[in-house]
Amino acid sequence: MPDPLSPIGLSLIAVTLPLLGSVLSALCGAARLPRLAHMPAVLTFAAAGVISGYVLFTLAGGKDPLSYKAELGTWFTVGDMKVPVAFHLDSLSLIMLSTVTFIATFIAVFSASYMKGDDGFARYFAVMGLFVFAMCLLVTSNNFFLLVAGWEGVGLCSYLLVGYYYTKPSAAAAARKAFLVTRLGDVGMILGIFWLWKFGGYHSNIDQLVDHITHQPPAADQITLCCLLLFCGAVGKSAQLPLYVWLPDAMEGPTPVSALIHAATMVTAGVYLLARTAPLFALSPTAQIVVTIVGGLTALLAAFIALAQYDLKRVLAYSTVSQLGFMFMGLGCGGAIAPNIAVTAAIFHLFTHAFFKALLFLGSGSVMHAMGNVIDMRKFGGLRKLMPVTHATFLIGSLALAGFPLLSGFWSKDQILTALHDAGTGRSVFHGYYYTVYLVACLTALMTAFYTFRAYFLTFWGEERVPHEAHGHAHESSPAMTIPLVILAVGALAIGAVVDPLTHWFGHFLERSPVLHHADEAFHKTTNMSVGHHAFNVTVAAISSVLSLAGIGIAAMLYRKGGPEKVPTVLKPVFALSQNKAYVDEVYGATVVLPAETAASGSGQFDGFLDALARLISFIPRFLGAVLRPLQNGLVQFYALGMVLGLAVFLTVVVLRSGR
Amino acid sequence: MITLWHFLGVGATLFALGLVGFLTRRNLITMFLCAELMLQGVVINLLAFGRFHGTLSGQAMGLFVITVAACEAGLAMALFLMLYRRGKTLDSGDWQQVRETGVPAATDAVPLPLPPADDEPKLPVPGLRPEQVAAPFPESSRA
Amino acid sequence: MSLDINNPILQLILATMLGGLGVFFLLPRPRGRWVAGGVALVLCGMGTLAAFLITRFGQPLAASDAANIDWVGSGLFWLFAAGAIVFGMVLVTQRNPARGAIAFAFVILSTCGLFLLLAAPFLMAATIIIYAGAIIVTFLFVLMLSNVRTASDENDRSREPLLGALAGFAFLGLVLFTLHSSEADSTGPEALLTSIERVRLTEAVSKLDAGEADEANNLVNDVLVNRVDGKPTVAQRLASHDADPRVAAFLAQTIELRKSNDKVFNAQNAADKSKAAAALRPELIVYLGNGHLPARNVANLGTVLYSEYLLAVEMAGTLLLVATVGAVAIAGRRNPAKEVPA
Amino acid sequence: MDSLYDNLFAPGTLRVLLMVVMFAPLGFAALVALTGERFRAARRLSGLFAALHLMLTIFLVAVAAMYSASHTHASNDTFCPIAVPGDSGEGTAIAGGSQEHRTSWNLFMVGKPDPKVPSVPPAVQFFVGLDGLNMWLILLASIMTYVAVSLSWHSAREKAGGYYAWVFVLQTAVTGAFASFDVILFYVFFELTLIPTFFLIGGWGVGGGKRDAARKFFLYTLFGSLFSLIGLIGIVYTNPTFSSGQLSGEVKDLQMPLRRGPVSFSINQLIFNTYNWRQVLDGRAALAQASAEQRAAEVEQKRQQNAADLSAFQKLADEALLQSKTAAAERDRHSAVQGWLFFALIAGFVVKTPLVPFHTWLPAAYAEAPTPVTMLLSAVLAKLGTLGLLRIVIPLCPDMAVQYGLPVFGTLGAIGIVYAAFCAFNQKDVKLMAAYSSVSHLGLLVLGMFALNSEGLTGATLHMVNHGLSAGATFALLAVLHDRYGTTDMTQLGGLWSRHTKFAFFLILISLAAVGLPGTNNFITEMLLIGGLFKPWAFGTVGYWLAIAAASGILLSAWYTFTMLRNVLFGNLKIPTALPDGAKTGDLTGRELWALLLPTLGCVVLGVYPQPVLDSMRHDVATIEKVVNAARMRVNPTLAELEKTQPPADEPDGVHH
Repeated sequence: MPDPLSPIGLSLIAVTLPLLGSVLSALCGAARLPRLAHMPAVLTFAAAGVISGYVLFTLAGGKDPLSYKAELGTWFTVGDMKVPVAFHLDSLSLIMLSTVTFIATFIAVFSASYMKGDDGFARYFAVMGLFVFAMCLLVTSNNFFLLVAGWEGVGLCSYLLVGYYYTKPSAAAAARKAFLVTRLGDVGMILGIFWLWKFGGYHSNIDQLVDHITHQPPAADQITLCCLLLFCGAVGKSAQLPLYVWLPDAMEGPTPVSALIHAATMVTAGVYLLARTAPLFALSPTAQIVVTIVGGLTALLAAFIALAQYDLKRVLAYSTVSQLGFMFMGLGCGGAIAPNIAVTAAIFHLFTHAFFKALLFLGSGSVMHAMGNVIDMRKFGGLRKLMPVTHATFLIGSLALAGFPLLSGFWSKDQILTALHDAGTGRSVFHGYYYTVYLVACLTALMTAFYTFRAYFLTFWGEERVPHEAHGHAHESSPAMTIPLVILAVGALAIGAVVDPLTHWFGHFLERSPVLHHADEAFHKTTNMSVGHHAFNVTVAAISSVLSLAGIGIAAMLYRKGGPEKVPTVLKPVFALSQNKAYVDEVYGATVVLPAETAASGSGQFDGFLDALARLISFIPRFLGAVLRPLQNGLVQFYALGMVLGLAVFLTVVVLRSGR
Repeated sequence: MITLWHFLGVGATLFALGLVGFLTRRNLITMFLCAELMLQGVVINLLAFGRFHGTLSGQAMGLFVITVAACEAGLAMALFLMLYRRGKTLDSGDWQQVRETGVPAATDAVPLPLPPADDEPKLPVPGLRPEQVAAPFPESSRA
Repeated sequence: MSLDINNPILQLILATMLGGLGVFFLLPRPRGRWVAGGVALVLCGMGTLAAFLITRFGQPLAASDAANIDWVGSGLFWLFAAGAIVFGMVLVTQRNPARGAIAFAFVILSTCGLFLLLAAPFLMAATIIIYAGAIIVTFLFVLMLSNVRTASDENDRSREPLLGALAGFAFLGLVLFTLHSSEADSTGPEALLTSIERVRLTEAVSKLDAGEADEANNLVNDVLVNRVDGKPTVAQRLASHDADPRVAAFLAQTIELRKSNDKVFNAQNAADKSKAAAALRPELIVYLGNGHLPARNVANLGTVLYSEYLLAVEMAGTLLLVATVGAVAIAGRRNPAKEVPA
Repeated sequence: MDSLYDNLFAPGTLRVLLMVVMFAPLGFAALVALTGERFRAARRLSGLFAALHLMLTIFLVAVAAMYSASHTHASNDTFCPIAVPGDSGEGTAIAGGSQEHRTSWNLFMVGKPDPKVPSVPPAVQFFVGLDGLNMWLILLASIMTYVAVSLSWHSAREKAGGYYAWVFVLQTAVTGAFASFDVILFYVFFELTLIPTFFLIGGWGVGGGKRDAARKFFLYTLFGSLFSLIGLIGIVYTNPTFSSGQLSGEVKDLQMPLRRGPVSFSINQLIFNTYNWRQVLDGRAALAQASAEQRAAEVEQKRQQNAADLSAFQKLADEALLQSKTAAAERDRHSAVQGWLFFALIAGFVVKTPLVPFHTWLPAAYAEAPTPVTMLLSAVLAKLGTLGLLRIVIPLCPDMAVQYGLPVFGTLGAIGIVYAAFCAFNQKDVKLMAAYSSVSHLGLLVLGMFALNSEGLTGATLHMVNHGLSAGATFALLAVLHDRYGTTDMTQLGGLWSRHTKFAFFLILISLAAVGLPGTNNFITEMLLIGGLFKPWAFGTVGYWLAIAAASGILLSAWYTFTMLRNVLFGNLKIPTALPDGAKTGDLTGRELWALLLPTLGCVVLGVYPQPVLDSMRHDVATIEKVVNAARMRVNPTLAELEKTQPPADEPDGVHH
């Protein structure tokens, strides 16, 4: 048991608090006090946020490796499978922990107002508390199985919150889809964990396992297999290319949920996982390039789909997918430049993205709240006068997302682009691929700026239109909702600049994690390349700025007057393709869902066949009975005849045998 | 020299004849008589063994066999009477209701021969005037 | 197996096949009954059966014994046996049950003759009385019930005639074959004793029955110990053949008999002597392989019945009573077919 | 701890308690049967009885588990049942009495006792006890009977006394089979379960084909278990004993005289004999072969020296070779016989479990049985098959289990996981879906079990309990549903969340347990079972595909379960137009809540803190593992050597993808 006042002890308190909040919220609901259910959640999140922030600030500034570990006993132990309840605290988990609790606090405050009067108010906050707990568990656990527990826990909460409006069939379908698609990835991840467990000397603690593997590395194809399987889990959870389809649908949940789970925290779990296992990935450049390519393709496709969506939340959802793609692109660079640069870039983007994407979602929630739960951009417009605070904060968020120079999104995206550029021009065997991905990333950055501002202009500019569902009560949201917006907007505006380009605090802090240290060592050993440091690349920054401004400019040019939008005839097919989500859902329906369901009904029929086979055996006695039945014809003489014939046969046998 | 084996042979033959009769004949009374025939074969065997072993046990057994046969005869006659009352027949083949469901009843394919045509005219007793004409075929009305 | 007409197996097969076929042809059926052929076949079969019995069991022991052959007994046996079988055949194949019943009466008479030959006069009488009574009753019933003059199912049809005849005669063949083979296993006394020895020993049994133990003792001693008429004793005569297990067994039996005889001879008092003599008698009979019933047959039968078989006699009586009551109860019931509509 | 036990309980208390737990239900059955048609009286009485029984069982199992977790046994020669009635020893510890762990209660003797083998008479014995493998199953049976009795509302409307009486009879039969340590006793209880089940399905079933289903269930499982009986008899008759063989200690003397025939019916003794007999056979064969090789070398040496008396040496060599061949033949004959017995033995158990493709009795029986009885079938009765595999098949035919277990039955299990999951998705009736889901889970259980290492075996042992709890709770919820709507058909039901909040809570929670979400019990055991498949030696035989199939179950179970949840709970309310007479309305009643709380709590507690339960199983799993490890060394000596000499991480025959 660690000292409760040590950093790890405090962190564990911060991890547990949301669980307490969840239980209390549930009890509020059970005790028929649902209106108070938000209090435990908000208070515990805030307390957890304060504690983790306190720990972060007390630990910041040093130079030593930052790593605290604690074991709280045994979960289960059988033979070689020893699963302790092990936690660790290093810069990576501390940053994640702080981000999660900080963002969650404001989203909980926002939700308390947004969800007021809903039937499932207590359920909402109970599940939310559970979610924050599971997320904290995920980022602090030092054991793969415990990590899986958090991982599946956030998946469960996502399921419950996406299906929050359980009477809505679309919500039910989206919830199931989200759970199943992410679980498909989880299968791969679990297999990967087991293979690692096998190759890693039967350690299930992450640090021991990583130590073991980096010191006695298995064959390259084996480690590549393990890494790719782990990446499967990340692909599912972080909505990357084959498995991203659940995330846009998950927008069926309440908007704050989308902000918290499907933008700021849960979907970044995959990025965290890859960062956490960076030393393993460092052993396999092949896995790294796969990560980068998948990220690049995802970013491009999602950005393309986001171009023509009318649903404001969907635009943001696809942009989330796209930004997650950016993070993976950055992570994958670890195979060509130093992992610490790659991971720092990705985590930095994760960090800033959490702020501005949560802000954007909350802003869209605010809009939705005002518009009577309508989110179709064709039905409203010109809201900048009606909702000034929302407009201002949304604008800041959009600028950050678009990578407008000097805002936080600019800095983090720039780090990723720099990493990609360096990788593409470096000595890696895959540098050609990296360079291609770099170009793709630039294109995506342009598209990002465009679709973000398309949404912004369609919503807030042009003539003022309000849907009739709003019943004429369209107005700016209450302070409980706008204050979080403002705070997050400040974060989106400045935090990127404050933590890294100005102070280099973020990079230095993250470097203190032993994970990155190990990863660099492994990278050095594997590729025989020296470990570099992040350096600000002016060219890349300039290109990035130009692209961002160009995107914003094009959007302003086309949509400054607000909707309805006019599409040039030449671009109509492209527009339709984008609007129909590139028909990915349809393709999946035909290639995955339909075959699976056909297989199910085929199995059902085959089961009938098996049953018939089993029944076939029961026909043997029936057949015998049918053959022998005519013998029972009711004639006594016939029976006597049979008796005598039998006796004759019997006697013959006896006589002949005794005669010998 | 007549030995035990001769008697045994005769007994066996009688038994076999009775068996054949019991298996093939359908008149219950005939069947019963055939059964008695089998018993006679057995009794001969018993007596012969007793005789050739110099004991009287064989005769005692024979006596018991005869007793049982008497009981049997009494009961069988009573039963036959009952059956005859029910079905107006002594055919053992008529009692085949105790068969498996679904098994068709055994029927006789070959028709019975017709009674020989009684076409010779029956002349009245000469010298007497016939009182009235009798109904033709009095049996047929019974059947 | 050669086709020797004297081969008993061949005779046996022929007898059963001919008899079976004959009965098959004779069995009543609506059409296709072949009386003449059937009768001929049955007669042939009977002849073959007799030939089998004679060749297998009825051969004279030795040429020197020809004088001792019981011509009268043999003749009567063949007569009664033939009668029983012929009338039995008639019973089985006769269409008219009344005639069958009469044939059965003749079967009874014939078997009663056989009973006499088997020294069972009481049983003969009892059989005639009981069966004749029963037959008369049966006959009455037959007359009463089945005076069907036209063709009828029960009289003019047979159930499975071929299979039935086959089964019955296969059974007969098997039994005869068993007799054939089991007789071969115990040829001892018939073949191994001379007729003079046999006569002496038979006399000894008579003496024992008459209570003359000493006489019997001497007779046995004559055969087993002393040379009778200057001839070798049984043991001496057979000593050279004792490799044959049957002969060896017979010799062992001889020695046992001598021991029993010596016991009688050496008995100290009358009580011991009669006890030993009582033990000697069954041994003698077994040794001869041929029973000899006590003279006062019927009286002894009564003694046996009321001593050894008393319980059985009582039970038989009870059975008769129960059967009578049962028969009355069954026959006295009204016709249920009239009460229950079909 | 010892002194605590000693002070609290006189020696033998637990033995009496075990007998009470086993046979009290029979008494309950008699009393409940007296109530006849009076539904309320029967219901109250049996509820009371079941609750009483549950309390007793919890007490018994808690003490027994603490005992077996805290006591380390000197050797792993056999299972170590405690609380054995008729245990003659007067030891210190309360539960075991003596360390002998055997009974003296003979049911009937077979043959004459051998004076050379003291205290192991050739007798069928009433040998019952608690060990790590069965104590939790006995508790499970008690819990599930309580739940079944509490939830039999609609099912027991008619002839209530008879219904509850049969349920209690079933409990005795199942508990007896779980507790048995004598093969014949086990078999008798095993078959005894068929009778109450037959009457419960045939008499109180819910469908039109209930009689047909009852007959099919009866005949199918009986058909399988008759093979098992043959196998058991064969095992008993081919099992030799050692003239000085005690229940513990090594058998060293290779020339030890042996006595064949029915020497014991005790599973413990049979395992011990099988294990040591095989060692002796191998030892003899090895000795004889060594001697033959030595002789042959001598001959070769003499030949090179052109010795005069070569032929004498040649003769000696020939004799040694002959001896060696005889010894090898004896060993091979033993293997061959064991092979046949293995397949005969396993037949009944795989049908009972059931393993695809021997599962076709299951959908009909599960669908037609009253839902509480389906619950018992799935939660408790299916465990008879798997327990039989663990307790009898694997330890008594270890060589065959190593050779054919994973390639044949593991593969069938893997096929079952995927196939039954697809079948489950195809079902319209939730009950049938749950039935196929059971098949899928048990496929995983069998697959993991045949990995035959401590992870797999422990996982299998615990998964029996876990699956019992989660599947039992699923069917319990369906019974609740059936009481309200008279159907469990998904096409007729929907959106029930808006109407039954508590029901929805429980259904979601149990579904999560069923799909093995972390924090629920099934997660632990699924991880153990899959982990077992990743231990190196298992890979030498069949490859990774089984593990992949096992892992795919994680997705597939979620697929059909969440589809079911979407259909039943989500969306707009949809209920059948015609409700059955006397149907309940509204959310869960207090009685139902209590009944559901037990298994649900079990699911969560076992998911969060399973270690005490795992500890209580450690010794008995180690017993099986020891037997199996010896067999593994025999079957594949090179692999065994590799595992011994090299660290597992550098195991050379790794993945080649």
